[in-house]
Amino acid sequence: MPSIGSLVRRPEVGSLIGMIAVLVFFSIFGGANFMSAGGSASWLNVASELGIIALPVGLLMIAGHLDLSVGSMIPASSMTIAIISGHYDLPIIVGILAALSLGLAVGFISGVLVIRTKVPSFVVTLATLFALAGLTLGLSIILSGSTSVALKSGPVAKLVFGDYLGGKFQVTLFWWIAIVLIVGFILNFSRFGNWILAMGGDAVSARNAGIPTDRVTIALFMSSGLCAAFVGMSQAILYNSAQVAAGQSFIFNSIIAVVIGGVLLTGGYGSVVGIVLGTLTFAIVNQGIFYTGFDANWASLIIGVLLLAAVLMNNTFRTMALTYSPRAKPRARS
Amino acid sequence: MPSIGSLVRRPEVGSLIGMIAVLVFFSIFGGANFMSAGGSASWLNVASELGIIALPVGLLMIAGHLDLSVGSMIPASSMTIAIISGHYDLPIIVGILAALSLGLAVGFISGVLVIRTKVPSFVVTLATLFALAGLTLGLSIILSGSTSVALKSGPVAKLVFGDYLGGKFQVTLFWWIAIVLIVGFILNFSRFGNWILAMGGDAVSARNAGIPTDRVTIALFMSSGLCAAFVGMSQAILYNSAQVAAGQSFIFNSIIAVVIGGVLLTGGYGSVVGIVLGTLTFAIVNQGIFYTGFDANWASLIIGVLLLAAVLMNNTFRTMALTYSPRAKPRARS
Amino acid sequence: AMADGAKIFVIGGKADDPFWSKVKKGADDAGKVAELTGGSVTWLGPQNYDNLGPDAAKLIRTALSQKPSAIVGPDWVPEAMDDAFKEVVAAGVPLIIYNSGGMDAAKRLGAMNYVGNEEYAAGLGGGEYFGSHGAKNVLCVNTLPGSTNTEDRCKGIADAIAKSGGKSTQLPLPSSSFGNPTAVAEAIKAAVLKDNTLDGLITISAGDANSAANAISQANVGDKVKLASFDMDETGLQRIKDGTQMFSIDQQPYLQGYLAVSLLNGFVNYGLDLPTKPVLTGPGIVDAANVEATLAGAAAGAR
Amino acid sequence: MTTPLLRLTGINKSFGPIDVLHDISLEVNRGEVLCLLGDNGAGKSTLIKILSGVHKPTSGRMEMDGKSVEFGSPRDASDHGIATVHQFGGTFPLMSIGRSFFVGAEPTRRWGPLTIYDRKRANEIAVTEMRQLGITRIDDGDRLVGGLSGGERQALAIARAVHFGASVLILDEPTAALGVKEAAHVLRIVLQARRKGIAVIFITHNVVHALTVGDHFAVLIRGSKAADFRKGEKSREAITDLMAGGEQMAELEAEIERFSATNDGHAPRDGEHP
Amino acid sequence: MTTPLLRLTGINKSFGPIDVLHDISLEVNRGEVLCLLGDNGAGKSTLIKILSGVHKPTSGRMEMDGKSVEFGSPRDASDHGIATVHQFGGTFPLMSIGRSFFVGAEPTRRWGPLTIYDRKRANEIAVTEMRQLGITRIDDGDRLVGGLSGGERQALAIARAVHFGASVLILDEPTAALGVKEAAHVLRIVLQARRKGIAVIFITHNVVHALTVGDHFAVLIRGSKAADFRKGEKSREAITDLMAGGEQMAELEAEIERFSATNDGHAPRDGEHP
Ligand SMILES: Nc1ncnc2c1ncn2[C@@H]1O[C@H](COP(=O)(O)OP(=O)(O)OP(=O)(O)O)[C@@H](O)[C@H]1O
Ligand SMILES: Nc1ncnc2c1ncn2[C@@H]1O[C@H](COP(=O)(O)OP(=O)(O)OP(=O)(O)O)[C@@H](O)[C@H]1O
Ligand SMILES: [Mg+2]
Ligand SMILES: [Mg+2]
Repeated sequence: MPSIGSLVRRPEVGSLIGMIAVLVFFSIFGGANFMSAGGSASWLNVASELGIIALPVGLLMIAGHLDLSVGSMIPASSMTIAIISGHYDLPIIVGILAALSLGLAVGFISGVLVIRTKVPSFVVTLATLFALAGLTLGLSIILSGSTSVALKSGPVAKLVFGDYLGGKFQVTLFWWIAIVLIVGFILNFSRFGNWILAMGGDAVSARNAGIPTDRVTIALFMSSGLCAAFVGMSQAILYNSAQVAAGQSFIFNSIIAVVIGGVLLTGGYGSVVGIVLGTLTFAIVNQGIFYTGFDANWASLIIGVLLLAAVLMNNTFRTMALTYSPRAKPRARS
Repeated sequence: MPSIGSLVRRPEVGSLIGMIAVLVFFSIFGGANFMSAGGSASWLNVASELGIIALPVGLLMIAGHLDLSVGSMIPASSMTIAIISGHYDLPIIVGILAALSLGLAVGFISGVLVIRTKVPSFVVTLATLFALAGLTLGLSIILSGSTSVALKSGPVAKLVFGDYLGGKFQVTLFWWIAIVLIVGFILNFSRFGNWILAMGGDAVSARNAGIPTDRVTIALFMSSGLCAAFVGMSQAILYNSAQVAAGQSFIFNSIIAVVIGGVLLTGGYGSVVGIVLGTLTFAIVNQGIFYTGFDANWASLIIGVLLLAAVLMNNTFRTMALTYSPRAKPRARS
Repeated sequence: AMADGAKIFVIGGKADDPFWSKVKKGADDAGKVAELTGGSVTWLGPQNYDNLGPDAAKLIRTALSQKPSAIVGPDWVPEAMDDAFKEVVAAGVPLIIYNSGGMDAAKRLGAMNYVGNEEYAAGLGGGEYFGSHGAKNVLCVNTLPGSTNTEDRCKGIADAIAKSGGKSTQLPLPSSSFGNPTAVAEAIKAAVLKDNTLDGLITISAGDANSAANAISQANVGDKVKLASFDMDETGLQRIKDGTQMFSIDQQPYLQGYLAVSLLNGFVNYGLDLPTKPVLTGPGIVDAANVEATLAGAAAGAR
Repeated sequence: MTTPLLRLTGINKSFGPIDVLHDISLEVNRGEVLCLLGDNGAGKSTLIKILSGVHKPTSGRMEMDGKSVEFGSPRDASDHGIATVHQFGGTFPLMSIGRSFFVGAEPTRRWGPLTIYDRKRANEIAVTEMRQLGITRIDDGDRLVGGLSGGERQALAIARAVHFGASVLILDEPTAALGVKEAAHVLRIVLQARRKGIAVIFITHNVVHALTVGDHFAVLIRGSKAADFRKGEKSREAITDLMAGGEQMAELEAEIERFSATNDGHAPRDGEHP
Repeated sequence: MTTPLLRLTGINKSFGPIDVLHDISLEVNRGEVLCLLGDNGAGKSTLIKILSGVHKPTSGRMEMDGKSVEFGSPRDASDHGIATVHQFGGTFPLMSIGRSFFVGAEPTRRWGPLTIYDRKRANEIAVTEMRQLGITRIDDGDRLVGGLSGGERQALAIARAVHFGASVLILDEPTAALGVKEAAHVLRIVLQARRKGIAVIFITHNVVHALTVGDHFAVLIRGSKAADFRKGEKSREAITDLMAGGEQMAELEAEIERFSATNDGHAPRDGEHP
């Protein structure tokens, strides 16, 4: 029996209000183009790539972990497919599988390091971030002699991973939707999802309650490695080339999207709907500014202020959800 | 009565061993140049600037906070002095004071936001990082029409903030030493230092114990703002120019240096000696590679591996310190 | 108010990049003319260079979705960006390629014209200047290794020097040094101390040249290692004037933005088209001979 | 006598250089409450963590129903029918009561081809089991645990263990933070479980609670088993001394009495404190 | 009668929409122990958090020595001579015993022109005060708190409060996690403090502990003061019922007894449980 009262207490409401606010704002200042098919494609495409990474990063955050290594996972996987299927001309499927396997492998290593060493994942993945960036640069130069490699992929690979539908919408959009559904199912309807929430709430109690926390942790890191590798791989196919660059933008952007989406930085709380809304909000702000007459110089300022506003709003709604008591009486314990 | 046993249990030992290891390594592979005056200056200069920022960032981490905003504080303060004393030709002292005041102001804002909103400082300072970067860019273009401004400073300012002693050693080295002594005194010998440790251990208990946690938090953020502003300001004087796009690497570098130095990412534990050792270790690795015959492409890989090794070693020594019991008996409770 | 004039979209570099801020200033200044006739100029730049090709392709599509009158864009990573440019042309929107790609790219894509020079060509120009002034071993300092444009600059230097019998190596700096002038300076110093046959040194940006100047004076090799830079700022120009820097490679970024926008504004409003193709803005060399005039422009933020 | 449900033989446990448990042998029978007593730091929690699969013993042997077992993880232990309420934690502030109750053992149902978490059933069971413990204020399993009082949370953890305690129920100081009524409910639940034939291991520092429910007592002193006796075999004073780590409490109690008597009002009756 | 040391009049406290305390009036006298009793969630901790400056009352008046006071922070309260051991936490695992003991009130000494933290003195005092509480195993103030057992940590927090409790000492369930001996030491300390003329506020769920030390009892039920009486004015059974939130415990106790009696051994003597 969902009433308005109980809806308002849904933690996602904060993120929803935020997204609607920026959407209305940019619809007004961005003119008709912003909401046209082409305009929507512009922020949806950005959202789809960020969103594919934000989802597993969000799950990790709910489970109490961070993954900074996605920042170098993307160039590492693009370079992998470009070197294998571009430089060495092997079939594209080999490159795709190699890139995705690399993602799984890096995630596996991060996960094992986190559970074995008990070092905070922030530090562990900071180390893998640097190590992987160094490896990508060094190996690319050794193998291909260059830091930028071209990749020609056949029509099938293009269609599946790197094409525009209607000339505008990247196919990654559909991948994103698929992953949203999968992750949403996992978090809300599967036992695994309950384990993730419990681990973020209290890792020791979760282990004591019989949750195989080690396996869950490794699985989560592998999924974030896989998704980052997927984005890198599909970018290489879409743009017919790959470059080495030690990227920091996806690191913070994915965290920002997830936090705007109402996930608690310290773990134990969050929702897939929220992450999707946070990703959309971030993408709208990031791209919307180009549709307005504002000077793009102020983009960072707007993102910073937005982040703070979003987090404050989420906090309010989370507190509401926490103090929710089914009796409408004013006294707590009546 | 310091015995070898009790020395080994000093938590700084891990960091010391780490520093000696990289020093020996690069002395062997870096040849005579590395340990010459010029070579030492090379990593000492880098260490001094990083160290000036790492010290307050380390104090913050001990108190349970992170400050990512140092990354845009540095360009903000260099642009401030360059625009005021370079573009508008006001006396250099005005620029210096304005730059340092800006640092204090930004730190104050971060601190107030953290204590008022109770949002994790990672998120708050991520927001100030973006907001300040946007402000710096936007205002620089409005005020000076450029993102890079030249600055001519007089001999006194040069001598005090931006010069090389013996043609090699930056004066920031002496500032660093001074700040090390001050911060070391604060952490080890002052009541304030005890408060910082207590806050990081358990913020609620610390407040209940009568510590003015709000004031301490604000003071710590202001000191990290001030130190970052100091580095930005002295870089502008040293290099006679300021650029908007600078400083972002200090975000992770300062955290890495502090963590290598044995400070617990989650707060409550750390030492100034450790932070200094961590800073030196990081600087040696970051610069040492250029003295070796190795391909500089691998620098990031080495930094990543080093970080992980250092943290593991620190964990070991921290555990030793924790299980330290003055009786040498094997039974815990005899 | 913007209904009838020329709505011109300019794709360019990062907003806080000193080089691109000059291009933007040129575009904005030309935009003032467009505004007089009810037009507008909108600048689209990526937030960083991590993902240059894909990000720029997205910006082109972002521009196209706003029903522009004309688009200006650089062809940094042809593999990644050409499809997007072709969509622009297919949609009947006038296109000018500028800054990189060259006339080849403009022809291939069906663009009206090309304004600017190429990173590689600029590198060649610098390499030739070094060669003709007797440099045999030049270090190219790359603080953004892995980015196509900076790699091209260093490659141009190396290829041109090789022709005159010298050699050039690249010094790639890790991302943990980016934006930290001291780390850059000290790394350069190390490299200079390590290889005492170096006689030339060039940085990929004006800011890095400030670090390099400090490195050279610290290492005490000022009389042997000649400093040069891609692009320039006031501090660098001052060094050229004082004789502590040999030259800067100038591609007159202001003109790239200014000319490209002006050309398109004229075309959209009045059907004007220039027979000169391509319109080259560089590479020019700024050295002691012409530094005075350049300084004046730099003070205004245009050079 | 029949084989005990659970038998420990010669269990040792060290954390690095620190020996915490020393050669513990113990038997736990069906339908009996074993009270594990001992001073602070005696090793009680460590011992039950071994029984619940959190720690592995450094050496020693564990048997269930006469068969040797080894628990690699808490999950192994719960698969053997051992349910534990640990001394601290055990609930998840930001999860709903239903989810928190079933963490690690979620009920599922079919939904088309998929197996999904059965929220409705989980909530119902959780609320019902909480009622059994006298927590009648809670009627909505979707409420977040963070909104409950400390005592209510403790009750949630106990309700969970009772629900899953197929053959062994371990409670580590379950009543420490509870009010008198809630504590009484817990004692009642323990006795109910015993009646159902479940073996209960009950840790407490409260002599009265121990005497109320215990059939069988084991006392740890500094990691070694100092005593092992059945109900009625020792006097309350002897038990109190053992719980105090083997020291004579009489002197301390006399001192307290002296202090207490200096004021007006009557001193507590003999033998009831502390 | 003389003016009470501490007088509360009409204290209310709400957290947002939730009313936790309702019109509480209370007096605390020098040299007396006030036992604050009540069910889980009754509001005891909230009330003492107001007294110790952690929370501000929504409305109401606080007086010390007849003068109206307001505490803006815990520091204000401790400057007025109020020392508190809160229910949870209070120690810092990664700090040394000496530093942890003196957090927020560090002893200093001159060192040349500088005032520095006096480590030696801090360690000495901390170790001595712990001894007073019966913790004799600890003789090095440089040891880290993280290496202590739960009971030892609780003792450290209590020792600290005793040391700084100039005029009022507040203990929120100090004995909950303690063994019988340690608990007895705490009771002794409480009585010693009372003899020194300190006013003590003591929260507990243990009837025996309450009766041992209390001169004066106040019972909270659902945030309101339900009873306020002196030692000897009410029977133990009545007090137990009040502690259970005003419900009749007799029925529950009878049920437990029934369960307990079905086994061999003797049931606990009347009136002692739970
Ligand atoms: N993980 C660990 N590492 C090192 N020492 C430990 C660890 N866990 C427990 N100990 C030590 O083992 C001893 C026994 O601890 P345990 O928690 O079992 O005591 P307990 O009997 O449950 O005490 P309490 O009644 O206070 O709960 C203590 O000295 C404690 O410090
Ligand atoms: N910061 C807060 N925000 C909202 N509600 C709170 C807060 N602190 C306490 N409460 C509520 O106030 C009520 C009283 O809590 P309090 O901790 O004072 O109880 P208590 O009497 O100390 O109980 P216990 O014996 O379990 O320690 C509870 O319902 C609790 O949920
Ligand atoms: Mg225990
Ligand atoms: Mg309480």
